[in-house]
Amino acid sequence: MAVQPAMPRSWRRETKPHKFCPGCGHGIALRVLGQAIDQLNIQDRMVFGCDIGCSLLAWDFFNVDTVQTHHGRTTPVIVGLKRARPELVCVAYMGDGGGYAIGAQHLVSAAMRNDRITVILINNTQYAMTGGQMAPTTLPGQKTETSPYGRDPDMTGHPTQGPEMVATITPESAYVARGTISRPKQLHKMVTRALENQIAGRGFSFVEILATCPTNWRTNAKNTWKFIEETMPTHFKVGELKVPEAFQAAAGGEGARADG
Amino acid sequence: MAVQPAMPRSWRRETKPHKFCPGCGHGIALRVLGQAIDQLNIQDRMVFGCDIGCSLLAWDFFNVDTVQTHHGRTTPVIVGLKRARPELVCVAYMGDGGGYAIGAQHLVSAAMRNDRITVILINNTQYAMTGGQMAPTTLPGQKTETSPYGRDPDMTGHPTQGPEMVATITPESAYVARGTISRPKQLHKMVTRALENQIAGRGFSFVEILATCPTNWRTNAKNTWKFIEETMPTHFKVGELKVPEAFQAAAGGEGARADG
Amino acid sequence: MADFEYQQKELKRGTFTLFPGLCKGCGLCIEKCPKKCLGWSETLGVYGMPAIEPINKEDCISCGVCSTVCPDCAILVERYGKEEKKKKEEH
Amino acid sequence: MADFEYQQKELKRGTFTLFPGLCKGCGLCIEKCPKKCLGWSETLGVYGMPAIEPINKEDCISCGVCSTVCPDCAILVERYGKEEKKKKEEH
Amino acid sequence: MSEKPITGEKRVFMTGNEVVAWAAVAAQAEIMYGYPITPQNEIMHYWTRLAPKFNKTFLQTEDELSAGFTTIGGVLAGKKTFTATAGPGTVLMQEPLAMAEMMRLPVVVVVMQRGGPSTATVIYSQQEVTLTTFGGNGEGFRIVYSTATHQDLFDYTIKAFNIAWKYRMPTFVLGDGYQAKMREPLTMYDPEERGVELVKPEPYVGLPGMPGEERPPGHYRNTYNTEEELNEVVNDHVKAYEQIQNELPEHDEFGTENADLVVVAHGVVARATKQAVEALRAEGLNIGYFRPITLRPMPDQALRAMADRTKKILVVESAQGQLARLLKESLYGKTVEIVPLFRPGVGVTPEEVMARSRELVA
Amino acid sequence: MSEKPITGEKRVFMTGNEVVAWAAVAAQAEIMYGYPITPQNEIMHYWTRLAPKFNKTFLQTEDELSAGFTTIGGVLAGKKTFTATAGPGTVLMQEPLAMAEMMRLPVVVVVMQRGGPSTATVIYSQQEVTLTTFGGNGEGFRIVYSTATHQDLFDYTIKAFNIAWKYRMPTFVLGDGYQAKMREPLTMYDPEERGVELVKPEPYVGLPGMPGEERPPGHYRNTYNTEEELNEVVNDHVKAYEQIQNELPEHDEFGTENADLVVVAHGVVARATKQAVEALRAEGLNIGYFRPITLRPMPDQALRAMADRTKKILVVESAQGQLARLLKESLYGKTVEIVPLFRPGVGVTPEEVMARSRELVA
Amino acid sequence: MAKLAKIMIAGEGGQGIQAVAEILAEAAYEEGKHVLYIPNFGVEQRGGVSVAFLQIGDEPIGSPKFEIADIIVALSERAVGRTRQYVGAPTVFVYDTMVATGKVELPTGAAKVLAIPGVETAKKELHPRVFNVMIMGAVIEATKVVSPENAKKAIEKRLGYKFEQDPKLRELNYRAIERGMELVGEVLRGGQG
Amino acid sequence: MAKLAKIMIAGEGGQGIQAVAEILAEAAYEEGKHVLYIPNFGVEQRGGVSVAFLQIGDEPIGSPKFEIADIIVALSERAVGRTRQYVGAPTVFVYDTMVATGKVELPTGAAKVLAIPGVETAKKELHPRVFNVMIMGAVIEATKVVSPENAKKAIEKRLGYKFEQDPKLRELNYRAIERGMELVGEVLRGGQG
Ligand SMILES: Cc1ncc(C[n+]2csc(CCOP(=O)(O)OP(=O)(O)O)c2C)c(N)n1
Ligand SMILES: Cc1ncc(C[n+]2csc(CCOP(=O)(O)OP(=O)(O)O)c2C)c(N)n1
Ligand code: SF4
Ligand code: SF4
Ligand code: SF4
Ligand code: SF4
Ligand code: SF4
Ligand code: SF4
Ligand SMILES: [Mg+2]
Ligand SMILES: [Mg+2]
Repeated sequence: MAVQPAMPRSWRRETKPHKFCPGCGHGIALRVLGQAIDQLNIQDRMVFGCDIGCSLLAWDFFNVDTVQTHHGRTTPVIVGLKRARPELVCVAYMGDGGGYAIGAQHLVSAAMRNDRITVILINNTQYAMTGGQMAPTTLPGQKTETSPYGRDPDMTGHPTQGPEMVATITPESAYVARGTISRPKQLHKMVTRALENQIAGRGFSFVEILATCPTNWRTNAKNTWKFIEETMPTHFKVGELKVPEAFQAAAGGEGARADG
Repeated sequence: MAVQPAMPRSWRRETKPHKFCPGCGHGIALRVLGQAIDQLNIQDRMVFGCDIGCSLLAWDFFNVDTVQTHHGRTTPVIVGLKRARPELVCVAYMGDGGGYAIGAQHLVSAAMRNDRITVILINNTQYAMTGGQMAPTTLPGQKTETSPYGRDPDMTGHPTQGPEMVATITPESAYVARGTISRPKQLHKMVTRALENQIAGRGFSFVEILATCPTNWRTNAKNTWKFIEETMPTHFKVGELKVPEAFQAAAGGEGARADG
Repeated sequence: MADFEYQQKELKRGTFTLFPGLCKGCGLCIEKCPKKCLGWSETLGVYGMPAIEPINKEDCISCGVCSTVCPDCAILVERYGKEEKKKKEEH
Repeated sequence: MADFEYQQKELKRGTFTLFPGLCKGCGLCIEKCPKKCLGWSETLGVYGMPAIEPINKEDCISCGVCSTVCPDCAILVERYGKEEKKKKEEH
Repeated sequence: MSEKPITGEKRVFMTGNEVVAWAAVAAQAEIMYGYPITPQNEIMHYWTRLAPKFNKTFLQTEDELSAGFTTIGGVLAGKKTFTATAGPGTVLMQEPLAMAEMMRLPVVVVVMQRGGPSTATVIYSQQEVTLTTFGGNGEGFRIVYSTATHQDLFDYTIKAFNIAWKYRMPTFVLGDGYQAKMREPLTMYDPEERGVELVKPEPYVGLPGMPGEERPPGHYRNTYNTEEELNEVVNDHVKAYEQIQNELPEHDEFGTENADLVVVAHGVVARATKQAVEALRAEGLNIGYFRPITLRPMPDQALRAMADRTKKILVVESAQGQLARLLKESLYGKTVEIVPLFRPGVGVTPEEVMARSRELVA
Repeated sequence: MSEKPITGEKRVFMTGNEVVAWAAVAAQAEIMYGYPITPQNEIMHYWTRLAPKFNKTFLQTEDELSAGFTTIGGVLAGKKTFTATAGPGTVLMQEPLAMAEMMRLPVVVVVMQRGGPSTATVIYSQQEVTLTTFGGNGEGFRIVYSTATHQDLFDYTIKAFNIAWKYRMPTFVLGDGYQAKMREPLTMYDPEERGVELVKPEPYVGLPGMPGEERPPGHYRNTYNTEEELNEVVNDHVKAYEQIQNELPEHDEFGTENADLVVVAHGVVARATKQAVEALRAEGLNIGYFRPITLRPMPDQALRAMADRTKKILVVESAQGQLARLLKESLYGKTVEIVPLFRPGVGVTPEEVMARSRELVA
Repeated sequence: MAKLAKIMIAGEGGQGIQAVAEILAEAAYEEGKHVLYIPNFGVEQRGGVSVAFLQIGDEPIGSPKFEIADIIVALSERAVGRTRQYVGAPTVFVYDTMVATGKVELPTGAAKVLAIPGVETAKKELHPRVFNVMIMGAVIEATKVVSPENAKKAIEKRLGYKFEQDPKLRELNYRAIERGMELVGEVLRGGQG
Repeated sequence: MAKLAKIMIAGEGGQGIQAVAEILAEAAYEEGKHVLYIPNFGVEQRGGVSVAFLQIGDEPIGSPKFEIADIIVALSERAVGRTRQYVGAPTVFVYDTMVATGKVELPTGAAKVLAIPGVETAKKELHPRVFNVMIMGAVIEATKVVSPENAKKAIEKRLGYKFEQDPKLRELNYRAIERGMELVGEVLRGGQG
């Protein structure tokens, strides 16, 4: 075999290049997820659910059983599936619009019930697929198609602190973190833990991922990095918010090191 | 005029006795609200929105413009109204099912946007109007029609900590409290503040009220009191969770005293 | 708007008024009375169940708790003013 | 499943492989290279935009950052093993 | 659990909601996901009581959207999953059902109609006919059984599971508040003992083997990038439905041969019309009775044949013409007069039907 | 704001979504509440850009349920409030609309149809006809205008506000993805300058005076305790609709007199059919054109008259018979053959219509 | 149509109306009759009048509700108001003497209108708790749709577990049935119809 | 039907296809023509081929999409694949010489199939940035639906603010139009149709 790209085994090569735009953070997030799947060896007992929003472009992304659902409804589909077949490892993958706006009741309800699923939510500060409207995560002053003069927090609120909310409403056995595609190693640890926590039957596992959307941010590569590495973290604190004891015990002093 | 019952002026006497069951906590909650309306002198610039659930029985309760909406949808109706006419004082009155289950996306979104409305939510630990099903607030082990063997928190989660959640996602200018119909004076202060905070244009104002439902609890008067005064507070902490500075400044040392 | 019928009792420290047409017989007041002076009445309340009345009249301190916990505003407790109190005491 | 076409360069510390059929020309790698050794290539990527290539080949330290930030797995960086390193150095 | 919930034939007297719960158990349904709404609540109440005994799963979801989408999740997992709803819940349920239609998923939904529009009443109506037959966005294909008796509720709930899984289409049992809440006798049975084969559910995900290596991965979607792609899929569905369209229709009729009048009604109203027609026939009037059991597909052929041999049709419903609309579509091209007796949101009594029928044949 | 957004007649070239935003401004709409969905997004985009200039209000809500219910809130407050949606959003919008129907609230909704069922495509279809005309639970009464050109979009958006507030009923402008996204010329104008009176909105709440003392309180509900109460309310609505039913229908037709064939289509497809019919008539064929503009109520009288003088009808739609169903109801009792040309989810070209028409008159 | 008894019982929420109808329905079902029972219900859990529609006959029963009842038992003022529309030529209308006939208009045009001192009798002679069982007796006597024996069996089935603990309760219930039958018997014989 | 030009331009997301169509549409509209322009779009923001449907005529325009185009300009391999179904007897099919004709089948049955060295010319003689404006020139020459002057005016309207800052840009754009016209003129004269 000739030299081949270093794609995770669980990626479906026939559908690559994938359908995301140039520079899209979804690609990195899904590489990290793919690596975690490989590492945990769960490709053949996984279900990947993607939402409407750019996440739907991943409907044939993995060599993993995949269901592309409705806008905001991936959480309930995956909850229904997981409860029917608890032996499967079930991931609900969605955008900030799907998770924090139209699907907020599903997210908070699944979190409060401590459903044993893994929710991965892509925070790109707006509705990407529909062309860049305001999202609950849009930053104060940020211009979008529906906040053309900049988001006014007095009228439309401050950016959603999703993981913070989820951490408040879940029990101790839940795992909650916020990662960023600009720190893939740290993100890898978070995604892995979010899967392990589900596999162990412990509880609801949630990772918000700060991700790039050069298309709707209308940024070149330089400003794309600047926005995700400098601007976004001033509103969204990256790190683990809730880590079940089991991890802390197992990891020992590793926590700090893995924070690559 | 002969001796007359001490109903608030804002109550509509023609529709009394009201439609709630014997011993229903809604009656006390609405008396407290009526008194606050009288005291703040806002009867003629108020809109009272009630949900589907037993709160709908209040559709003709007050001599106040009233809109009875859909299950879980009182929040958006009142948000739409308030934004259209900010000079009105707008109350969204709902049950724990309406607020924390089917309407959860509306509640968290209005809270995050810091909409200048007052939400009053009746926590009676179940779906009363439909005959006593489990609610997000049902206590662990509590028997309802859909948890006939007692609520199993492992499968269905722990009771929603609503005010705690709202407090996490609102800015400092929001008012958040949990009262109980068994302490009407304290409740009165909370409801009054929740209205004042709106009137001052400060922020989202939220009061959860622990309330009795002898019909679906299937309790006699003694056990009704016992459940609301002894059992419920072990899961739901009564008190103010978020008080904008303006109140603290104005009230001085009063905080403790008013806690009647 | 029709007035509500009422049953009034003059007690030691004040007047106790019940509006049977509002009383649903829930019993919350009976349980909450610190002096245990309320009980079931012969009169039927609005849903055809017995209404309440002060039975241990002597013990009532006109604290108003019963009326505060009544979800239906069926009880009115009015303490005598100084005037009335005096009058009572004089008798 | 067809193999991806590739352009391979042997650099100081390892092999640098680009798969033009995967490169969308986003430029994220160019910006992130700590040694600023990547630039636009004559080859067109999958969307008809220029792909990238190592231009300051000497500077590349085969750290792999570029491949880690590529959303499309278009870059493969392989460091030489001890054997290969030695061989290289001998030349 | 191998223990059979029902053995032999069993005469019982219960509410319609209880019947549905038992029928679901008899059909070997495994999961119910649902959200409370009157008048269907007791289906959940009975199901939750039966659940531990027969190893069934239940979750009360946060709303009907979730009830529908979790149900889809259960179906994808390969479990016989169902839900039940009514009124505004039926409105919300259209979102998940549209997805099930697009993806050809076998979802069973029991609808116990209540008054509409909006919250309206918690009691009764036949006003969810349009919604249940054609509720989604776009060309959805579904199957709708309208029941009239508790025996129907039992029989057709079992059938709904079989039909749904056989044809991979959302299938509805359309009852109403009266049926839900009333008690009457019926015979329960184990369908397999009666020789009815129960279609086994197939998992869509979580099959054995490494996806992409030992088997193709299941990649299920409801979104297409171009009009043409969608058109192709929809046309496939149209074709599939056309093929089964003739196997599905069911109806009940009598006395329609050269009738002066045929009374058409569905569901619980058909009971009143049947009673009325029988009484009128006993009086010697030449009046027939026709009840569509499937409302989608409608029994077109039988209806058209009936229309050819009758002088007039009286359509009776506890709604404002929702059945009449379906009828007119089925009967397009016929000229027989269709007379309405619409009582939106309230029950219809035999007396009313008799009075109106007498006027029409007088 | 007293500044007129449009003065005089103004020829412009823009997308349909932009037209709707301008028309809403011209109709003196004050508030838009909405949730993004392709292909209606740009209505919001333009509205938010116009908002500060003309002192308009906007909120992007958390979902379509909220968009519909906040819109109801705005209407209750006495403001001309509207929303816009499509596809799965149109499904969700039925819940608030059912409430508006029950309470007779004037709500204006612009629907830009996309492919269905489910998420399907973000582009185009005519598959939301059934949903838009009859989407709620129960007997809801509403008014639906189907537009074909940008001029229509402008004219009927303005009209929708007037009709909604005049009759206190939800009123729809039914467009589609093509109309939303395409650019063509139209003439914008200030309706009042043209002598069109703009109906003033009335507040339902927050009126002057102490409620219960100086005026009765506004007590608005959508729930009733008994079947009979509901029945009375629904019957009132039925009567109200019957009364206005003859004032509302609008249609467009030509060449239907003794035609060998009449091609019926609505919305953007009517453009292709018009083009086709004109071409065929130029060839000397005796073919007519009929376009219902109101889909609810349908132009029954005109349709029935047309059916009486034509030999055949060809119904053309980018859907699988949603218009045909409405037609059959309107034409019940007629025997003229109705031939389908259904292209669910994709556009229809004049060429297709011409080819099929030629076959039918050959 | 074959013999079909259309029965309606109406009262306040607390009066146990639906239990009566359910037990009667159960008894008739056990007798092999065709039975259809449906309670009314609305959004209010307790506020409204509670009404039971019960039909018992020899053939399958059609519509669950009916226009004209054969017998109506109305146990409160509001119940009288609520049931009036179901009164027709064949109707036997029974109401409790406690109903303040001054406040509410009694139906006209019924076959018979009978007042029975149900509430009073239950309170004085038996126990308020078995008021509804007494009413059941009254319905049995007025309609003859089930035998008193089967009614007792149905009660046994429902309350047997309580009777085990307190056999006096059984007796009280049985006496209530009988007393209810007598009440109707008395007024029927001396009826004011 | 009166004279109506059905134009289709297709390319990769970054090639600026929709801007060309919009400017042409604007120019034709300003000339008083009837114009209808609609872009294709799908769920992918960047992935798919970008296609513009443009109709320009003397009478109101019917359907926004059409079956057979009068002229098709396809600027990438995928664009050739995507537009093939719109080729008919009257179609002039123009493609860029960069398209690897080995990888993709060119349409058959068109009136003419022309290759123009657009990408190359833009890169070598002008600037890659004005590639799409050059294509606009090609379309103008092939269809004659608008005059080059009006096209320039439309560009001016759209990019005027940029030209103010950098007048050279204006010239570059104008030259691009002209060069595009020439390219088509050349192949049309020497055409391989
Ligand atoms: C019910 C419904 N409403 C609206 C839409 C339109 N829609 C599709 S994607 C989307 C936004 C997606 O934003 P987000 O969830 O943040 O994902 P992203 O595209 O940013 O990754 C919307 C509103 C829809 N498909 N369904
Ligand atoms: C969309 C919809 N789903 C379900 C219902 C049925 N329903 C009516 S009230 C209610 C529960 C009310 O519970 P809660 O909000 O806690 O209020 P409570 O009656 O306890 O005061 C439900 C589920 C409905 N009316 N609409
Ligand atoms: S629009 Fe943004 S989020 Fe969507 S695929 Fe493109 S870059 Fe990614
Ligand atoms: S059911 Fe419960 S909450 Fe509802 S009115 Fe009765 S007591 Fe109150
Ligand atoms: S006033 Fe106080 S003491 Fe008197 S009856 Fe009421 S609660 Fe009891
Ligand atoms: S609390 Fe009020 S309603 Fe309840 S018994 Fe006492 S007086 Fe009657
Ligand atoms: S391997 Fe490191 S140094 Fe080399 S090109 Fe990539 S990022 Fe730059
Ligand atoms: S990050 Fe990847 S896709 Fe982007 S330019 Fe570099 S190699 Fe190409
Ligand atoms: Mg997003
Ligand atoms: Mg509740």
